Amino acid sequence: MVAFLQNIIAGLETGSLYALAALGLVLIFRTSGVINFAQGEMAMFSSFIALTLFQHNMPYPVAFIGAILFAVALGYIVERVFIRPASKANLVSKMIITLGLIMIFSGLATAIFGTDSYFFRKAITADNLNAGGVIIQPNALFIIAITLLIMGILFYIIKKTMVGIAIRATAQNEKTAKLMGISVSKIYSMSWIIATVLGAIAGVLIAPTTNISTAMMMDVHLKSFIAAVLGGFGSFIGPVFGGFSIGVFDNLVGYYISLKWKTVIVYGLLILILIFKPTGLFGKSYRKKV
Amino acid sequence: MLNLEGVHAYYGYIHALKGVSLKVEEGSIVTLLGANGAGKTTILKVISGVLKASSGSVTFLDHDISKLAPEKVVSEGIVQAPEGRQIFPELTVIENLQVGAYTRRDKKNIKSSYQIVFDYFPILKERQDQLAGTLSGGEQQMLAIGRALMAKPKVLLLDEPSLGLAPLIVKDIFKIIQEINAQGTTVFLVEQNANQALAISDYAYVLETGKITVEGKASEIKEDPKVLQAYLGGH
Amino acid sequence: DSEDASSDTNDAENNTENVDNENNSEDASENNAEVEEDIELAQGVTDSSIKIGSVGAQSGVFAAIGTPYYAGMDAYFNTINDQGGVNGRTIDLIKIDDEFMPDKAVSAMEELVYDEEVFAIVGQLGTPGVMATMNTVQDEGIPSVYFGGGAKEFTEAGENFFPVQPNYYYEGKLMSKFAVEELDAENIVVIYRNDDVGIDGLEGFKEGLNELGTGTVSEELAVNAADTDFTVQIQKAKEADPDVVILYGLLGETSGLLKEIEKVDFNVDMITTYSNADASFLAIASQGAPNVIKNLHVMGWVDATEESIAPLATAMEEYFPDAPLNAYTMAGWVAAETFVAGLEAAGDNLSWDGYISAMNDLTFTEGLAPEISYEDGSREGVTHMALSKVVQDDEGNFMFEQMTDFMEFE
Amino acid sequence: MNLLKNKAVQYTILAFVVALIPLLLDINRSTLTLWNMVIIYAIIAIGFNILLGYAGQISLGHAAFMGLGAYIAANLTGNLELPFLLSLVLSGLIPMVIGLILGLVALRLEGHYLAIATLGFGVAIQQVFKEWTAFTNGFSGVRADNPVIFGLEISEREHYFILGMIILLLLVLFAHYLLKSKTGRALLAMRDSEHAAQAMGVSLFKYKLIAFAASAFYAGIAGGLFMHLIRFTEPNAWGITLSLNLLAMVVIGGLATIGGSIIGAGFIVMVPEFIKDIEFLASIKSFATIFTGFAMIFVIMFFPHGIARIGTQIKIALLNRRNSRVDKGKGGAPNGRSKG
Amino acid sequence: MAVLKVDNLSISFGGLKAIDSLSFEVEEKAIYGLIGPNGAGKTTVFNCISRFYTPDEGDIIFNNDIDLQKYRVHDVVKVGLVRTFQNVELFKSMTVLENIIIGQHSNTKGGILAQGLYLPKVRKEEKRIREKALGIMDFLGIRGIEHYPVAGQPYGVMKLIEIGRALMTDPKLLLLDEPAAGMNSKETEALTDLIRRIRDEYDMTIVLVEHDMSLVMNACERICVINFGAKIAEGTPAEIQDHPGVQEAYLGEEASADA
Ligand SMILES: Nc1ncnc2c1ncn2[C@@H]1O[C@H](COP(=O)(O)OP(=O)(O)OP(=O)(O)O)[C@@H](O)[C@H]1O
Ligand SMILES: Nc1ncnc2c1ncn2[C@@H]1O[C@H](COP(=O)(O)OP(=O)(O)OP(=O)(O)O)[C@@H](O)[C@H]1O
Ligand SMILES: CC(C)C[C@H](N)C(=O)O
Ligand SMILES: [Mg+2]
Ligand SMILES: [Mg+2]
Repeated sequence: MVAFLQNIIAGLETGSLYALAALGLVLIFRTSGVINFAQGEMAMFSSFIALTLFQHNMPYPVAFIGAILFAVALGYIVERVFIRPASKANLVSKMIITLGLIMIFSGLATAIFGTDSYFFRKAITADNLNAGGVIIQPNALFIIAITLLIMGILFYIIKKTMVGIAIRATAQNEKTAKLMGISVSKIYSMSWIIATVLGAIAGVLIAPTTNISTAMMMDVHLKSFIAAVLGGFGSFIGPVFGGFSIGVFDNLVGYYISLKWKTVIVYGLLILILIFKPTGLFGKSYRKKV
Repeated sequence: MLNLEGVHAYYGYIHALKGVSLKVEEGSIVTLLGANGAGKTTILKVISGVLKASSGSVTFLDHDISKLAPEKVVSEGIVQAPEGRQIFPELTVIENLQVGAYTRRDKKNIKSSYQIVFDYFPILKERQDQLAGTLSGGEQQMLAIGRALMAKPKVLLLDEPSLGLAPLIVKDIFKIIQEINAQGTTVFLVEQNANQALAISDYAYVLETGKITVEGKASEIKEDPKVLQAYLGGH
Repeated sequence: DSEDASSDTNDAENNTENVDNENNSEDASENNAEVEEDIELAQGVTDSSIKIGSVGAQSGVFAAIGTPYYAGMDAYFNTINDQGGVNGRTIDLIKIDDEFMPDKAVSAMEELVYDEEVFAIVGQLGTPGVMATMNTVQDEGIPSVYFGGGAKEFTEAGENFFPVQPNYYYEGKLMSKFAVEELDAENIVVIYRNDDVGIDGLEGFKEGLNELGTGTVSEELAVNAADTDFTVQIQKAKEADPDVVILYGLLGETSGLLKEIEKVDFNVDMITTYSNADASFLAIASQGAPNVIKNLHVMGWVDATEESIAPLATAMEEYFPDAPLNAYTMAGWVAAETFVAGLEAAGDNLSWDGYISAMNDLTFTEGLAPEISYEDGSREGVTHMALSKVVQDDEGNFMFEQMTDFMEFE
Repeated sequence: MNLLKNKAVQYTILAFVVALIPLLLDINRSTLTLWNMVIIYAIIAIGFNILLGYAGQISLGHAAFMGLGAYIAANLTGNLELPFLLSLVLSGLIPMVIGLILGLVALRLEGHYLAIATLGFGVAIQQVFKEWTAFTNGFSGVRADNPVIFGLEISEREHYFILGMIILLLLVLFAHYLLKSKTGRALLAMRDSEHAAQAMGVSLFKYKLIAFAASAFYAGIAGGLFMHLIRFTEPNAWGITLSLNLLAMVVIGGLATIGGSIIGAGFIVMVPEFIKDIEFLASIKSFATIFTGFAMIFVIMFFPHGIARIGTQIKIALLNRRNSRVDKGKGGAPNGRSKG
Repeated sequence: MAVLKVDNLSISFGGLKAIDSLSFEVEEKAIYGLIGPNGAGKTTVFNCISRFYTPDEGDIIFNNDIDLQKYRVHDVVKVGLVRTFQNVELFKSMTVLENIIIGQHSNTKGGILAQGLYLPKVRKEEKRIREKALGIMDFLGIRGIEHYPVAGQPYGVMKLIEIGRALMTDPKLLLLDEPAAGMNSKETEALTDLIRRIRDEYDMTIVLVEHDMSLVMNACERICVINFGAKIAEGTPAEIQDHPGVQEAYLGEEASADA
């Protein structure tokens, strides 16, 4: 029972990392229909900024905020320099741009920060809690809370605010959104900035788990895609739920079935779920009007 | 108030507008007639800044708007209900209307604007939480018009507003246009339904393959034999 | 499997002769006929230089290994060249980046062997690349010294292959000996990286226990390179209540596992592979697991004392002052050192056969690595390893402290 | 009709000319290996283009089919000692059957959900390659011999290149004709409007399956050729990186053009090699990666419809220029319309 | 003889009953009008007949004995039933000719292999369908644009292309959803004429949904009026124009064909 609970708790913690990473992904997707394959690399870059500040004896919060400020600039630059000039290209082509960005960022990171891995501290270093043998790290609770908080904020913005509706309108029909007076380019800039900031937050919070290196986000990033799809790109609750599910599921399958076949089983299950819920667990499907 | 002067426009290398000049006076209703493919929609696109004129000028209240981005044109107060409805299919009816009011500064009065739109099109009220993409064709058309009204524009550009509407509603539409106009909105109207459009208009233009060929007071145009023959059917 | 390999090797020898003859005539026409000697020089060798090549990842994720590794190799060759080379021949190393892709490795190898016409391949990095180019190297019979990898297959590849780094299978065997003899283990849990590295290590470990006739592996727990959550492995390991846990993985998962062990306060002796016998590993792992790291033992094959490492440190200071000095740098250094030891043994007899037979007689003990011997056709590479333990000095710095001599499995 | 205007004849002549180059000129073996890889990637890219460019269905798991083809080829010629050509065909056909299964999944999914589901499929299959050692020999990998066709062993790269060229040509022609007739039209129709396509009698079920099956077949053949060229494979080669590269090839070359697939394959294989050879960049660490990234983005920005369509793009741009000049004079612009 | 029999058809979306126990019959070779206010359910009826929607209740019988419920969407054309869409649904990346040729999809012979190898029989088929398509374009009066992309064609032309594509399927029954939308009265007159000619020359039955009363009243022989998914009247144009319920719900008091 203790092992079971320990697996669940740890799964939730890991899952919240996937979820955090997924939220930025989903935001960009919901604004522009683009899957940003470079989301992870951008987060990695921001994490290195936090690390560099930290190594220069800045306190943790300063390092964290530094990374966020950097992300604001990075998100803005990426959108302006790489995405916007290709506005005529179709969605798949834009995805290829983000593939190119992966190469640029991982190459630049190697050139600037080198190839080593670095330890990075947790946000909360308080002693572990022990609940009847189940060990809970305060940091894990913090991450889960942050994830839920960000999810809530995004949910609120998208659902309830004018900006949110403008974002959704832009996603569905850019031209008409402009005709409604929406400054589409601002919306894009903004969503790239926010998404990059979310990536930075994810990166800094993930770093204690993965260490900081040019490769730190690769696997988390992959799982974050899966989380987004499992939960459904159509909402912000979906990806978070998807992230939690994958985190927990990975552990349970590993513990009770097989560590070696875990990947096959989890991905197989993903595909199976999609077959029955083609727009994800939280995706609403409706009868398309013809 | 709105002025086009020698406007040329291209799609790729298709020359769609070949020196169009026209005027829309403040407070008037102006109708633009023309056969399929004449370039009516193109004119609206140029006014809204969706398509840039390759030469010629577009001025609004005496300043040049031909270089403005579409969203800037909207904030100038020129709003259109575009051809093909172009509603946001995965927003609900109410959210579509909300987007219409995006540029409004008087946020407090938006609620009453919903009411006005719902009064014009009661069916939209019934459907307010339905995804717009699942509305019937006519319902979408009403939504597109309603959405434009939400912006409370100075100039309203309507591209074939009666398209796909049932006869009863078509009549309403022209009444609505008159009402809006009476409340101070200038209307520039593209219509196939020439009779009814001319009936409520002050002035009219006829466009043929990218050129204005006839213009005049609506009442006169109505009697113009050329127009009669080409656009008004067997009257 | 091994039969195949040996018949391949025979073919390779035949080929070698052909190639040699061709190249010699070319060389003869190209070079000054001034020094007319009866030794037939192989391709890539002139009177003043020896051209050699290496294929390995220098970009992408694996640049983390490739960059310091090649720095170490260059540092050694630069040192040798600045001292006038080997028998008056300077060494010219051509490195080609294969991006860790087998197909690019093949084309890179062909470029080295056929276009650049290098004398030997030194320190090819990346197991998939080595495996993919093995055919070419076998067919041509070109000497290939040192592999940045420890696949067991390298030891059976053929006469012209000279592995140095211990292979993971052998390390696993030796690890079992240390576990049983030094740590009195009976009940052992092995957590292994689920790829060529970990699986070879696990198999070797089990074989070792088998040959020793003692100790049991009560759990074999796979870790995927992609994992970031190690709860399952550590929960299961804990349940087995072992005497020793083997962590057969690389930096990422091993430091992750240690963090998890620290989290659940699991107090048990651990051994990890030589891949982690490095200060950079320790720096990361100790911060994540400051308490349990003291239970960690590590295998080591490089005899890295302050004294033995001095030449490398000097060279790095001289040629790559900004680069780190870590286990990969040492590996690159050893690769160069071993190749040069062969060159020196071959003297002026720099045909491929000459080099290979010189290597075959070689037992090399002077370098940074412990004894390496290819005598009697042995291709095991390094077989002497030592066990170290993590300790903390007075200032609280973590370091490895060697606790056994370098020994072999036997 | 002028025979030279026939696309098929053009392709054939081009293929023969290119196939002869290595025989006439003295080209390095290593360069020829890369050229052979271009052919192999071109084959999988053509198949992938049928799927993405024509049918509008995305997949991020196609590396798995190529890997499958490679393992099948190795096992058939190695363990079962089947003749090379037969095993090559089978290394296309068996993935094709698996492709049908993936197609069934695709029937339910759209856009990004499909993308990620196929990505998951790819990762899962790669994991199977790792664990199913009886078939793949796990991480130790499998080897293959030089192909033998009617008793002739193909060991020289020049000859392999000719072999590859012939197979590429056959597959190009097959794709060309298939896409030019009923199937091609049905696929494009399905891509443009699923509703209208259905109303016209196009079965989405059938054509999505056809697209997946065809692309998996091409991928499998590419895998088989890869296996006998490189003569070694192991699971790591068949992961996401390759699948994403494949996507890049097809988009950079040009969606829904066969020639584009070949150009795209050439781009992805050769550009990093060219960049590595630029001396003055070599001082920048990881420069090849960085500049390949820039090159990809550059192409998309300036040629959003792919390199293969540069010609059309320039033509239109020139016409535009001419017309806007005309309209500065009097309004006598030609009423020309675009074609193609 | 009724070529189409809709019997007790019902369908709901969520809480909304879009079609409510609707029944009507269409005689062979008729031009039959289906009219009603916006949102009355006309397009939905077409969607049910053409199998895009599966009704909650009711039967749709085609040609006396074909139960359409048993067919899948893409099989419907094979029995001779085809539709156009209210919002033109053309294949944007294809040329006008290719768009029309698609209509022959189900009748084009040749398997995958035959196509890939471009066997003579495929070549012959390609030639046949091409000529057939050109013939239809001639009939519709849109020859000359066959190699242009459909995108950018004027709306009215697109509507004709869609009709051409439908004709290409050799239908027995053609469902037209608002064919005159976006046309001026002159163009509508021409369309009225065209619809009659289609019926006569291609020998088929036509059901049309339209809000332009001049077209409906001039072209249709019988008209069914629905409101809130239920039938409120059926009859000849004259009967419908005078029907008080129809006037109130749809036409407005001074019913007119003058629009
Ligand atoms: N996106 C486009 N690409 C190419 N050509 C276009 C495009 N849009 C319109 N055209 C062409 O420009 C000309 C004018 O079109 P426009 O849409 O302005 O006509 P319209 O008068 O609004 O016609 P309709 O009554 O059909 O709405 C037509 O010949 C049309 O084919
Ligand atoms: N897929 C759907 N989901 C939800 N509601 C739908 C759907 N399809 C149609 N409806 C609703 O059903 C009603 C009937 O729609 P339908 O499109 O059949 O109307 P119509 O008679 O064709 O109207 P119009 O003349 O305006 O085109 C409408 O109120 C519409 O909102
Ligand atoms: C994958 C896409 C190009 C097409 C897909 N059917 C969609 O409509 O979203
Ligand atoms: Mg128009
Ligand atoms: Mg309708």
